Amino acid sequence: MTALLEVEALVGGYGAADEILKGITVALPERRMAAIVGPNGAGKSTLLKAIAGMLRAKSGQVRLSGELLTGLPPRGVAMRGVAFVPQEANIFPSLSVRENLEMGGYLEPRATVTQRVEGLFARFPMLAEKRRRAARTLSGGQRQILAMGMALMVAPKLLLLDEPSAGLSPKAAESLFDDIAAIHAEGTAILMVEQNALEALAIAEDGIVLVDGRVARTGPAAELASDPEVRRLFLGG
Amino acid sequence: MTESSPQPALLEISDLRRSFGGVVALNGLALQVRPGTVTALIGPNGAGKSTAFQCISGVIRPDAGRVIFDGQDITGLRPDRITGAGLVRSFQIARGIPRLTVLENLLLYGQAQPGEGVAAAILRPAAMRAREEALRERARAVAARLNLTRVLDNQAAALSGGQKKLMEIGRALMAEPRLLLLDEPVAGVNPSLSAEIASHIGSLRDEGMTVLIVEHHMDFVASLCDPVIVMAEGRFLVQGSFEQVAADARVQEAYMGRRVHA
Amino acid sequence: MIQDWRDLAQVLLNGVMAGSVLMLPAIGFNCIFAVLRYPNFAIAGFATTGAFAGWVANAVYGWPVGLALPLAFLVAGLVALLAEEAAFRPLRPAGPLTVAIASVAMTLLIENILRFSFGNDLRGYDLPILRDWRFDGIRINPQQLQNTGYAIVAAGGLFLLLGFSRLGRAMRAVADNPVLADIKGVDPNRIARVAVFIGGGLAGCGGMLVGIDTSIDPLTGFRVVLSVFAAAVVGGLGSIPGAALGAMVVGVGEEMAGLVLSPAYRTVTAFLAILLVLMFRPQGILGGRN
Amino acid sequence: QTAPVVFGALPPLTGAGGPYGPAMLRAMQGVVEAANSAGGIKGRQIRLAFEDDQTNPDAGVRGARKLIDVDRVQALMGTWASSVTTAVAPLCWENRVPLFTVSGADSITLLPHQGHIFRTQPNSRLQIETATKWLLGKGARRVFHMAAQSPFAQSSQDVMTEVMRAGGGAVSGYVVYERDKTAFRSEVDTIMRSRSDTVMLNGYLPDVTILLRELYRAGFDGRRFTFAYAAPASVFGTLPNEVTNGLTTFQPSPDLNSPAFTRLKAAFGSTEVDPYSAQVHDHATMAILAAAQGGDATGTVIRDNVRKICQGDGEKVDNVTDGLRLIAAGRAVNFEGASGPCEFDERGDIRGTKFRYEVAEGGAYRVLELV
Amino acid sequence: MDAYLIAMLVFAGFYALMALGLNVIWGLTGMVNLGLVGFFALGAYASALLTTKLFWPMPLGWAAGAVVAAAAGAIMALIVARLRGDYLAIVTLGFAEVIRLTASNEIWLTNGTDGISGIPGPWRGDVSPPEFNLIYLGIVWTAVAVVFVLLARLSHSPFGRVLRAIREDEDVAAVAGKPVLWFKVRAFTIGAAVLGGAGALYAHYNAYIAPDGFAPLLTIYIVLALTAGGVGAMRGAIIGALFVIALLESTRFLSAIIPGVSPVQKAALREGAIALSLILLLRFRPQGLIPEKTRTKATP
Ligand SMILES: Nc1ncnc2c1ncn2[C@@H]1O[C@H](COP(=O)(O)OP(=O)(O)OP(=O)(O)O)[C@@H](O)[C@H]1O
Ligand SMILES: Nc1ncnc2c1ncn2[C@@H]1O[C@H](COP(=O)(O)OP(=O)(O)OP(=O)(O)O)[C@@H](O)[C@H]1O
Ligand SMILES: [Mg+2]
Ligand SMILES: [Mg+2]
Repeated sequence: MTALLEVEALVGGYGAADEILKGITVALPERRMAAIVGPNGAGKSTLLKAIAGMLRAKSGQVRLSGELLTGLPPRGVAMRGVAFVPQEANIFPSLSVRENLEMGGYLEPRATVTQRVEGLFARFPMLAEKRRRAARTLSGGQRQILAMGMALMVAPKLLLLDEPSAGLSPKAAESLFDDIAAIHAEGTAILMVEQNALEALAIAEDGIVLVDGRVARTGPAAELASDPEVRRLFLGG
Repeated sequence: MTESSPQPALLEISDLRRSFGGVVALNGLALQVRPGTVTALIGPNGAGKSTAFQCISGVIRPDAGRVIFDGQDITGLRPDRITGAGLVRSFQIARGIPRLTVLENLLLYGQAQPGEGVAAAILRPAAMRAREEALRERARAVAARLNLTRVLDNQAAALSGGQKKLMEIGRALMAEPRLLLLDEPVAGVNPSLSAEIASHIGSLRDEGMTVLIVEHHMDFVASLCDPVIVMAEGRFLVQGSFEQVAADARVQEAYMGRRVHA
Repeated sequence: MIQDWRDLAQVLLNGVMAGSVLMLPAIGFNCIFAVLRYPNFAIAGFATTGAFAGWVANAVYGWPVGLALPLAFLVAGLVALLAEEAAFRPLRPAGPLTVAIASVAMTLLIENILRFSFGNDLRGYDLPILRDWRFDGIRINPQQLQNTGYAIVAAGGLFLLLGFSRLGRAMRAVADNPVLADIKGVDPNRIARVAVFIGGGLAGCGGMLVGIDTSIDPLTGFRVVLSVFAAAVVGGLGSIPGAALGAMVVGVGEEMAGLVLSPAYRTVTAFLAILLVLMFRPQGILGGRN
Repeated sequence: QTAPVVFGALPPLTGAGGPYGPAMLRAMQGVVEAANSAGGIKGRQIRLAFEDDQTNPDAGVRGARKLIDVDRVQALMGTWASSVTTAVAPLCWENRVPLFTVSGADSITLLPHQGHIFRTQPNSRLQIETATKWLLGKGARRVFHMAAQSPFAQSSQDVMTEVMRAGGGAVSGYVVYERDKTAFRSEVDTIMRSRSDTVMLNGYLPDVTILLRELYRAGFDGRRFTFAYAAPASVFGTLPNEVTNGLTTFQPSPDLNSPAFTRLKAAFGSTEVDPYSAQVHDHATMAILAAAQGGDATGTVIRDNVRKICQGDGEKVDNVTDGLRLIAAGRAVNFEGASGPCEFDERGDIRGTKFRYEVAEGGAYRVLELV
Repeated sequence: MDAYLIAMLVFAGFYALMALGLNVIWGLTGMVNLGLVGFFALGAYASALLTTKLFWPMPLGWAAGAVVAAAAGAIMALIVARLRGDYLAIVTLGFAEVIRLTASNEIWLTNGTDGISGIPGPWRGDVSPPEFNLIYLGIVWTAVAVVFVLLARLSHSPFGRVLRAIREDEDVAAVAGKPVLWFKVRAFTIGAAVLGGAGALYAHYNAYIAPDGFAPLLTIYIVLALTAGGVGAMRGAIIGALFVIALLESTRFLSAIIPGVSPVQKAALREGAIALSLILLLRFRPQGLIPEKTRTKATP
């Protein structure tokens, strides 16, 4: 089993604070799903941003199927089959819902885009209902769904999700996790950050615990979810 | 809402309406928050919860309806007046003041600072300095509770998503309100920390503060909130203890997932 | 002053003519604003650049206006691109106001480069000046009418481009959230360059039309920049049809000066009109967000 | 004495006066070069230091400060905008530096300048009065006054009304417009409605160019009259002949048939002399001759000697070379310059000026008459 | 040379005052004010008219200049409170043009484009011109120092904190319990008062004011000064003003030594060099020479 994504001794951060990630090594095999959990400010989002090309790494490497991603701009990473849903600012507020989805498929051929948009409208009736509305008028949870929808406009090799369920109603969150599981089942590798940790570990195969810019634990998701130490410290009980 | 409570409501909303160019966000919402409770307001995404907060806190005007706070009609008042009256809300999508530090963001919400007058700002009387010191003291305590001590001197723009949410709660606490409105305070907050926050809010209630919380985390709601008000499509749906509403078929259908009522 | 309805109609018509001259630079301004979210006052410099480029082609090399106009577009667009890449792009992270200030300095720089090369003398295009047409006592100048036509065509074209094409969508996406656009596969810098090129080019065409209507010198753009900015703001920053409409409001507002106050208070009347509009619509007539 | 004498020029090289300043500076430099090749002032070479006033009083004052305090100029010349002149005037008299100006505002020579100001531009009252009378003489009865916002718009209007009424005519309309605009259609409509036989364009080159074009488009068939500085020969490069044909201009002028005038025209070469350049040519010449006459190139000496070389019974000269030669020979001179006879009254205003009227025909000016 | 340097320092003082005034309105509160020259002009005219026509003593005239501008600032703030960013820019720009055109056209009051000359200066005429310059240098820079200290205190106070919060997000400031409009009005008034006071001082130094002197170019210079110095930092305003004057003046000497170009080209080179330096400065120090820093530290 060759790793799809390999992160090696990655060090990076923002401007002067350039060591938020203090040497992270993670590997994600093809078609696998891993959940990253950890306290607020641990560097989970920073890690995803670094993989997605939004941050310049100070040292270390990121590879996708052996190809070096480090140094590529976000669009370069996207073109190689990585889709990313950021935690914040993950929609285009003044574009309509439909245009947001179309932007999600910017790199796809026109026909595919039309087809997938219709597919998403069928899957998320709320989006269909609001297709002409500016995305800025969506409620918090609706935005989250739209952001997810945009990522589904492409058929990525690797999907990076930063707290996809934040702000969703239990019912919506549940169906979102179902969706994620389904996407995964179709063969997409997923790296997901979640504070809804138990749910996330329930559908993921691997778990990664990130604390203060370092990988504190890795292992099969089920094992981590049942580890009392991990539960106490990071999973709230 | 059938059982008439002996205490008068601290917050009473009646027939609140607001639409945005054809989208009806609030469609005659009515609800009451009794003093000394931690009341939850839950409902599907897009039910109008945040819009209700916007209207209550004066950030936007309702098209119709009344908001009575502590016997006083505050409908359509300016936000600062409403805050002054003792009602403070937090924002769902954390709106830091990016170029102020976390500490300054917290201090900003301090009330009754004489140093906000021009003369006092220049002359710096003892009253101002004392108040500032007191506010700092409080800010440090709040930050400590919310795990923000380490980032107090960071600009708000340089916070993680969860830290911004925490700061959002912290700011509202700084205002020492009588009624605190929290819009999804623990979305994106680490479960261990949100349990701590829940217990903190519980102790605030015990000290006499009233809290109205919008939240989608059912564990959090179940452990902390009573009563729970459910709204849907801009309207009041049902109210009761968590167990009561969770058992309601309409609520299950519209809101809860399998896991919650399983 | 006003004797009958014809005089009023004439003033309105004059306003439309004056407005149409402001239209292209205002659209150019809003085109850049729509994507990059900063007010680019260097539009004045680009307009002057276009005016001079067109003049050189027309008066020195004898090109007809139909050929000189595209050249004005090209040269001004390239200058705008150069200014963006060399000066403004590195400043964008520092915030829109910093870029706006730099763009004022850029206008001064361009003005003086032109002054260095061409001197201060007024120059006129090599064009016959046509007499007005008269309809029932109302006069219209065919040349100005033609300029209005050019402006409306450009405005319409750009509106369609931005509203309905993939490029237009990408432009608005970059305006909203350049980082996210990048994540979705758009090169924000390329989009920015396209916007700046189109915006600068339109300003250049506008400058050339001003030149055809009047005459040119290094201050040509500077003279109209206030009105152009006003038009863009009144119409709604970032809105292409807004810029066209705003240009009309400002044009008519200025021509109305004679009726309301005195021609000496032209600018004042225009600003009163602007204030009035903004009192009722703080985000401009067609501006979406604030 | 070997250190050069320094004179200062403060013309507008940028800003609204930009179309005029460069030619003005060239005219002054020409004079200085000629004087230097004629041996300078008592053997001292002359240096012309200049600063751009940016057509802005604030920048003008800073420029004047530099010229006076750093270059230590002994005379300042070539200020154009009235606001700049008024702003730098106090600096000049406080530092005893005479100031030669082309600014038109009547108030300038009313300042307490203790003889330091010399203005070659006839004051606006005189100019308008003369011009209006001339127009009356040519049969004008309804004259429209189209004035750029300037220090003399209102006083011009008062004078015109008075003179027209006395002559049996009327000012048929008066519009003050903003100068730095690019369209004046509604203003021109007002002119058209007024059924005037003449329009007086009391503005500057950029705006008058636009007005002429607009008047042509509107089909105005009356007389178009303006100051020569508002439509110098360079308009022919900007506007087609069919637009300019018939435009009448006027300006202060020396005697036409005097050899001096013809020589001056030749000296300026192919470039037509605009009125401001003619005036600053005279500024430089007067400053140099006055210094030579007084035997010392200080501000006070220059101030005190200007009138000596300009009026009286001396030998007529029209250029600096001849003037220096005659003064060196101990002869009295009476300088008559390119802009006119250059005689100043006690306030520093020019007097006894004649005016030259010209009409545009086929891309050139033809002299109509000199009065 | 000394006299010249002193005069330029006096000018720098005016610019510094203006930049300080602008900094309260724009730097701290985030209200774009491209009409600052209008407030400057109001102060100048008020003081000039009161001292020349009604013979008020000069210090009263200065105070009146500040008060008149402050009043205009307060009214302005009330009118434009709803407008943001660039929309505010155009209205304030328009305000300055209105002031300039009114001064040009209302001849009965302002003497029109002729301007007002013979404005008295402290001990002018009693002392030699160089002494007068020195006296004024003292007055202006004392004013700068006083205003600086006051504004710096203001900016590092809870009041300043609220202003900065309003700059970033009005809604949040309002929810924090701050009456946003009232803060904006006060900030605008204070800034306008400083601008007006600067105008009054300027009028009595120059002895002459005219509408031409209050053209947008001056606004551009001051905005550039503030940006160059660092928006938000009071020290930045002063450093920026000195920088701009130094730039304006030093380019004279540089352009003079370039051979082989005509005077217009020299003038063009000079203005071009000024513009270019500012662009380069911003390019390499986008936050200005003195970036805004926070003084409220959790750990002192
Ligand atoms: N400014 C606006 N313009 C148009 N529609 C709006 C606007 N704000 C909210 N809405 C709409 O009103 C409805 C209620 O939105 P609101 O934000 O109150 O929902 P919510 O209950 O807070 O949902 P969530 O749990 O997802 O945050 C939604 O359908 C939303 O799209
Ligand atoms: N733009 C930034 N500049 C500087 N520091 C930042 C910036 N963004 C985040 N940080 C800091 O980096 C650290 C890690 O942030 P990150 O967003 O990766 O956390 P996280 O693990 O995603 O947390 P959360 O669960 O709260 O979203 C935090 O301490 C945060 O304060
Ligand atoms: Mg995160
Ligand atoms: Mg919400």
